[in-house]
Amino acid sequence: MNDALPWPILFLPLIAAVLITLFTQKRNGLSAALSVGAIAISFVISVILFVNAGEAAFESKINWLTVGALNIDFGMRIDSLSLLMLLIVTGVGSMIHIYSVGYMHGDPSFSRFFACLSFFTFSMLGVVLSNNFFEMFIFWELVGVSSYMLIGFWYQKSSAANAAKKAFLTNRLGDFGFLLGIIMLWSITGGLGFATLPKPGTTATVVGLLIFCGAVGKSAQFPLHVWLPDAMEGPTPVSALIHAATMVAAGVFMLCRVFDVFSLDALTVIAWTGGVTALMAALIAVQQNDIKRILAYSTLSQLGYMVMAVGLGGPPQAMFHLTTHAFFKALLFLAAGSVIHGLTNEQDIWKMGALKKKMPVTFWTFLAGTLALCGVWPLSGFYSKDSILAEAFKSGHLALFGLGVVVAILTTFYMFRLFFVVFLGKEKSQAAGHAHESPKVMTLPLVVLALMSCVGGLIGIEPFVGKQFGMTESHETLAIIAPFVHAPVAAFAGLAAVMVGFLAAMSLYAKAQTDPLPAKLQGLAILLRDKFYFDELYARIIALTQDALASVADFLDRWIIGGLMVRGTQGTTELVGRAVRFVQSGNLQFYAFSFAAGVAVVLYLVLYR
Amino acid sequence: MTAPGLHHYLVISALLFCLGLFGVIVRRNILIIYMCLELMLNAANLALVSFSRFNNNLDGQVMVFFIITVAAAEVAVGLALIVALYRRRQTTDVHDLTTMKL
Amino acid sequence: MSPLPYIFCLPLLAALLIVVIPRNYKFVIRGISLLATFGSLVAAITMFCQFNGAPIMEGGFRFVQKISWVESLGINYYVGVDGINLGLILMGAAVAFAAVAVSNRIQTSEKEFYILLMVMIGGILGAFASLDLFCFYFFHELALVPTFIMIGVWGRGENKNFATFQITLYLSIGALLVLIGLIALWLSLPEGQRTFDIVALTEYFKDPAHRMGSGAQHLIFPLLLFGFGILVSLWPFHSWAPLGYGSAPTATAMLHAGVLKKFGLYGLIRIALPFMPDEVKSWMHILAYLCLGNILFCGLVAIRQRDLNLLIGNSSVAHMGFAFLGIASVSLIGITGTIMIMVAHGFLAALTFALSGYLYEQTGTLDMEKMGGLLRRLPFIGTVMIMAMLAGCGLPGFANFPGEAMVLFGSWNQFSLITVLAVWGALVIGGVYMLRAIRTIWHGDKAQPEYADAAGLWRKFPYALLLAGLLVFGCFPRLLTDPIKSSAEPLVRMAAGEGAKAVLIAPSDDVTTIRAATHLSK
Amino acid sequence: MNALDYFFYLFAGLTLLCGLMVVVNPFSRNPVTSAMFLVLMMVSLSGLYVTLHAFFLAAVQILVYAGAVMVLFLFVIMLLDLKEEEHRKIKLATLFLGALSVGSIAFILVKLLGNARLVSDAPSAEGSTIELGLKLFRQYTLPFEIVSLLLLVAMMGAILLSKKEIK
Repeated sequence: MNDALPWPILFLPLIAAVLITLFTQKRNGLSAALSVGAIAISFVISVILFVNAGEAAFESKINWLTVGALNIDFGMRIDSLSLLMLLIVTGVGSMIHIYSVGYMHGDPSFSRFFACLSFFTFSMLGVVLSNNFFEMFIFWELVGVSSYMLIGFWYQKSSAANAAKKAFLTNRLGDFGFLLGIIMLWSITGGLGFATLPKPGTTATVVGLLIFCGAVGKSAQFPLHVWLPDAMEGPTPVSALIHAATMVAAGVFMLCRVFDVFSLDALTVIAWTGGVTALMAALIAVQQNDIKRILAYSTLSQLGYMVMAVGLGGPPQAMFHLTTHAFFKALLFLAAGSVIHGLTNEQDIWKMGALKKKMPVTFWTFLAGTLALCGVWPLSGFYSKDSILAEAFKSGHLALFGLGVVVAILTTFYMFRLFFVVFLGKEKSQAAGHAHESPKVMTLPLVVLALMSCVGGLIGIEPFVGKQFGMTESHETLAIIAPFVHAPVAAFAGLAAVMVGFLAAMSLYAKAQTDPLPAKLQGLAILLRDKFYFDELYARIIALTQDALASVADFLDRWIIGGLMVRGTQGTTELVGRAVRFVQSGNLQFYAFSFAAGVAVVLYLVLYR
Repeated sequence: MTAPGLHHYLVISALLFCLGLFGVIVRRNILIIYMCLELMLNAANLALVSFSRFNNNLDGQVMVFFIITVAAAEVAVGLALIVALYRRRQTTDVHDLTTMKL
Repeated sequence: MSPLPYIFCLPLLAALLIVVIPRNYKFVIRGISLLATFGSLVAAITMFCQFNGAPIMEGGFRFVQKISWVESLGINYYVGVDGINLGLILMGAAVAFAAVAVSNRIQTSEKEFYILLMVMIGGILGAFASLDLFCFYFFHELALVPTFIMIGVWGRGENKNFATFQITLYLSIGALLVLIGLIALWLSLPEGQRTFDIVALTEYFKDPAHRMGSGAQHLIFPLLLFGFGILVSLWPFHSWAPLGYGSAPTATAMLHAGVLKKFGLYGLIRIALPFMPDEVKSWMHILAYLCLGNILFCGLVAIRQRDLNLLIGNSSVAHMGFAFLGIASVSLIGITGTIMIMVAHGFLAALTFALSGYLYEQTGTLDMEKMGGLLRRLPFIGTVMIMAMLAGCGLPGFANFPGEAMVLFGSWNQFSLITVLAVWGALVIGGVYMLRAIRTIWHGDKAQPEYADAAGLWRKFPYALLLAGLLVFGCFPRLLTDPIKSSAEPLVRMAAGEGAKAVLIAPSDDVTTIRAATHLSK
Repeated sequence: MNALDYFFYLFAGLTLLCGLMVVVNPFSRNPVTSAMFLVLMMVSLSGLYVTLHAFFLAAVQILVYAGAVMVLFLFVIMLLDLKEEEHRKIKLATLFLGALSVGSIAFILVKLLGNARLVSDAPSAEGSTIELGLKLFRQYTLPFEIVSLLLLVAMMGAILLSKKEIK
């Protein structure tokens, strides 16, 4: 019975999406019910699976394509890693589906939104459940397309359309590396399953790094991170679902899933990429003024943390942080959504203020999420971040450990900057004046997620995942104070970072009406606000390579091939024709002369040569 | 001056032929061109007769006989053409008669 | 009677029937052509379903029919189906039906248009079904000539005449080269075995004793390669394709880009590769570089295009690059990938040209800058076109993806650098120009006047049919790959010559070959 | 070198001179003078035939060629009453090219024929009328009949061509 269960989990959302697009376009209520129902049932089934999941990980697969030595299966693989990810995707997903029923109320293409959401859930579950590289690549691309459709949901807005295109193309760049990695892996080992390992050596590192490219594209790591902030053009539930909880986590999940493919120096590259992304994103977030962009950069930096964790050889820590991050980041985004909803689509934090009284539920849940994110002691964020810092400290990567602590400080700084400016202080615009609390259907998920982010650190996610990766040490001490016992340095460093960040933010922003930071550090502030000019840099690179090359090709095509070869032949034949016509001039003497000349030449050739 | 052998006659006929050809190329009056044609024909006759004389059979001379009759027929038709041409174009200059359509 | 002869005889009979009908019975003419193509579509589907059950004749062909025509030369009407042309015929019939259904917008002299269309459809399907070199070539010419006439008379756009002139010149030269090649092939056979029958030829060339003289091979192979190359718009000879399709009427563009262009590839796989193995080895590197030109060069050109049809034309030339890469890899996986791409690209090109025809008819222009924000006005056509364009840039779930994946997997061992560039071409360059097209045409906030979307089930059916074709073979590629694999294997074994073992299995040399071999034998 | 040989050089020189006069007519542009020189050339040619013992042909040459053909020429010239051609400038290019090509042909032929030596150097054929007639009517009767037909056709052609212009 067990191995038949994952199939409905995967295909229910797809069926819902197909039904909505084909039949219930007009009836909003029905399509919402279909979509939410599908993901809710999937969530229930995954809970059942989680409850009676035995030790053994099992697979059930059918053969999708087999030609010569290439045989690709289409199968489901259930083990603790994918079970955890299932729970996150379906759990948080259901919360967000319920939330968006309220949020998207009144939108003209309401049912199309739910169709896209269900399709996204289907492809995300596909990534989670797939059992070989090729199948994962298929769902990888489907996730890319569904994020394209969701970001570009309000396609009338040209900024949203551009953001969608940018997101999809950047993902395609990542997929380019990913597909190459798969082909190389297949050509070396002949198989596509996760268990096939290339012989250690330079090719193994190259394969590992190419597969890492896929994760870089999807989880918006350093070189390919430009699309995530622009992806905020999509509706807020989309940002919450895709760009906080699930899709960006797919990259980290994939790294954990194929962990043993990476050779040691590949892991160091991964760790450093994660670290650099975390630092850079945290720095940029300090100077952003759009509430969703701040959260987007904070996601980027937390993802950097997770990738660093994987790079340091700790998939369990990475998955632990991924889980807790999914809860509180989804919570923060939804709370931000309800703030935006309350202030009728106002996203600039300097136009908000003193929302504490007007939106109490949102205020408290937002506070819980912020504390969890910064890593305040009893909440889940502390445990997961601390386990990463402990791993860094234990494995001797002191530079990365230091970087982690700096990022922790910056995280607390920009989160409390956001918190003070939005919820405390004075109203900074009349819109903030008559803000109203969001309806029940939106605040309920907030509360549930707030609960999860508070208690998430203690429900032993790390050991659950750990046993798949050979983590064995048992916890005698009470879970709540375990970190202080095992890795005191990391724990206290984390807490100190939180305190420093909090004090700095309070001193600067508690009473601030405008942003004091640009005054203090002019040049750096502008640099941070403009996101290190990556977008302009990439635009120029693309203009230089792609467009220049394209125009050269177009020129070549139009003139050389089109002009030279085609018109050339046409031109030469015409020329020859005109030349020959000249000979038939009708001049008798000319004929006689050519006749005589001909005879002379023939005679000479015949007689004298 | 040696007794005239075959090659003497052949040289004479070659020269006569080239004279005729030169005439055809250079002269502009169609009648003169026509005369030069006759010149070339006679050159050929001379060669034939000298060959028949030195190869000791009379075929050459019969050939010349036929050539003369053909030449006569040719002149008749040719001159008729020239007359018709002149009547239509009032000129016998070759440079004016460059189009096929009269 | 096996369904095969119905498939290509019905359109030809319809053509004859329409000749009789007076000009002004427009509805009757259109009805007959729809009926005929629908009949051939049904026959094609039944044949596809019955394929596994059907009895296997010699050479692995089924539904075989053989009537001798000219004994002295060894020409006979010989039709049959095996894995390779099964998918092609099904796709051809579907595209034909969609083309007829879509061409209700032709106003001027419908009678001649439908006669030519029917002849073209009959020619295409006959060409793919025939197993005799002479019929093979005869049906191809039967389909080629109406293409020129249709583009010349019913074409559109200002450089229509130049396009017609160019496409006629190019394709006639290509067809001529092929003809010379085929005759040279026929002559190179020893006196007794002179026949046009493909099955007999494959049998004959199978045993190494009958290996064709290297001199003859040296002459015939380039002829066939470049002749078929021109017909399929291989890179340096591709400039006729985008221009020709740009100014062709919708039905002709669909049929030619979708189906007739595959004739060249089918010919290469069926005739050129297996009969001349040692020539294959020396020419395949050149072909690989040329198809790289196809993929990258035409991809980049497509990025710069403003006209939608030119963009689609260039992208279809780029797709042909993949098909050639699969052939250049001379491995079972590569060639199965090529045949898969041929079928998938047939549906795709037909669908995109049909939609662009609809757009042209509604908006009156194909210049992408003038369009924008059309999705609001044309939701159905918009969604179908976006799905078609995403299929164009190799999105999984559509039939192009498995085809391209197999080609890339197959060609990795032979030309790893070229495969890297091909993957770049497929994923990135394809993505760029398709998404740029979607962005400029469908998204954005440009105010557009009221356009009539394809209302009613009947109007939507052709597009839905082609999209269904893409999706079915995209999600269940085994429907196509199993038959293809079983009939392509002997051809690839012949084409690969001595090194059959390693090439066939395709992954790299060391332990994996043995392990993979056990895979195969299991 | 007996007396007859001198006659050869005399007639040969005369023929070439008259031929040249026909072509390059220094005296006057009038075609009649060229026609007259052509007649002279015909006569000297028949003299050459005599030195070749082709007596019948010599006679025929004078009778038919000089007599009939040249008369026809003169007749046509008079019919067209050509005035002095207005003096068009001689195009040097054609003159030069013509001279060049004909000169090269002449050079080649003369050089070649100059040293053509016969195997048996004994000239012996007698071209009297009897042998010629016998050969004509025995061996060549068919060509003889065909030639007569040819003459008939020529006559009809000439008549038809020179009929009054039919509009």
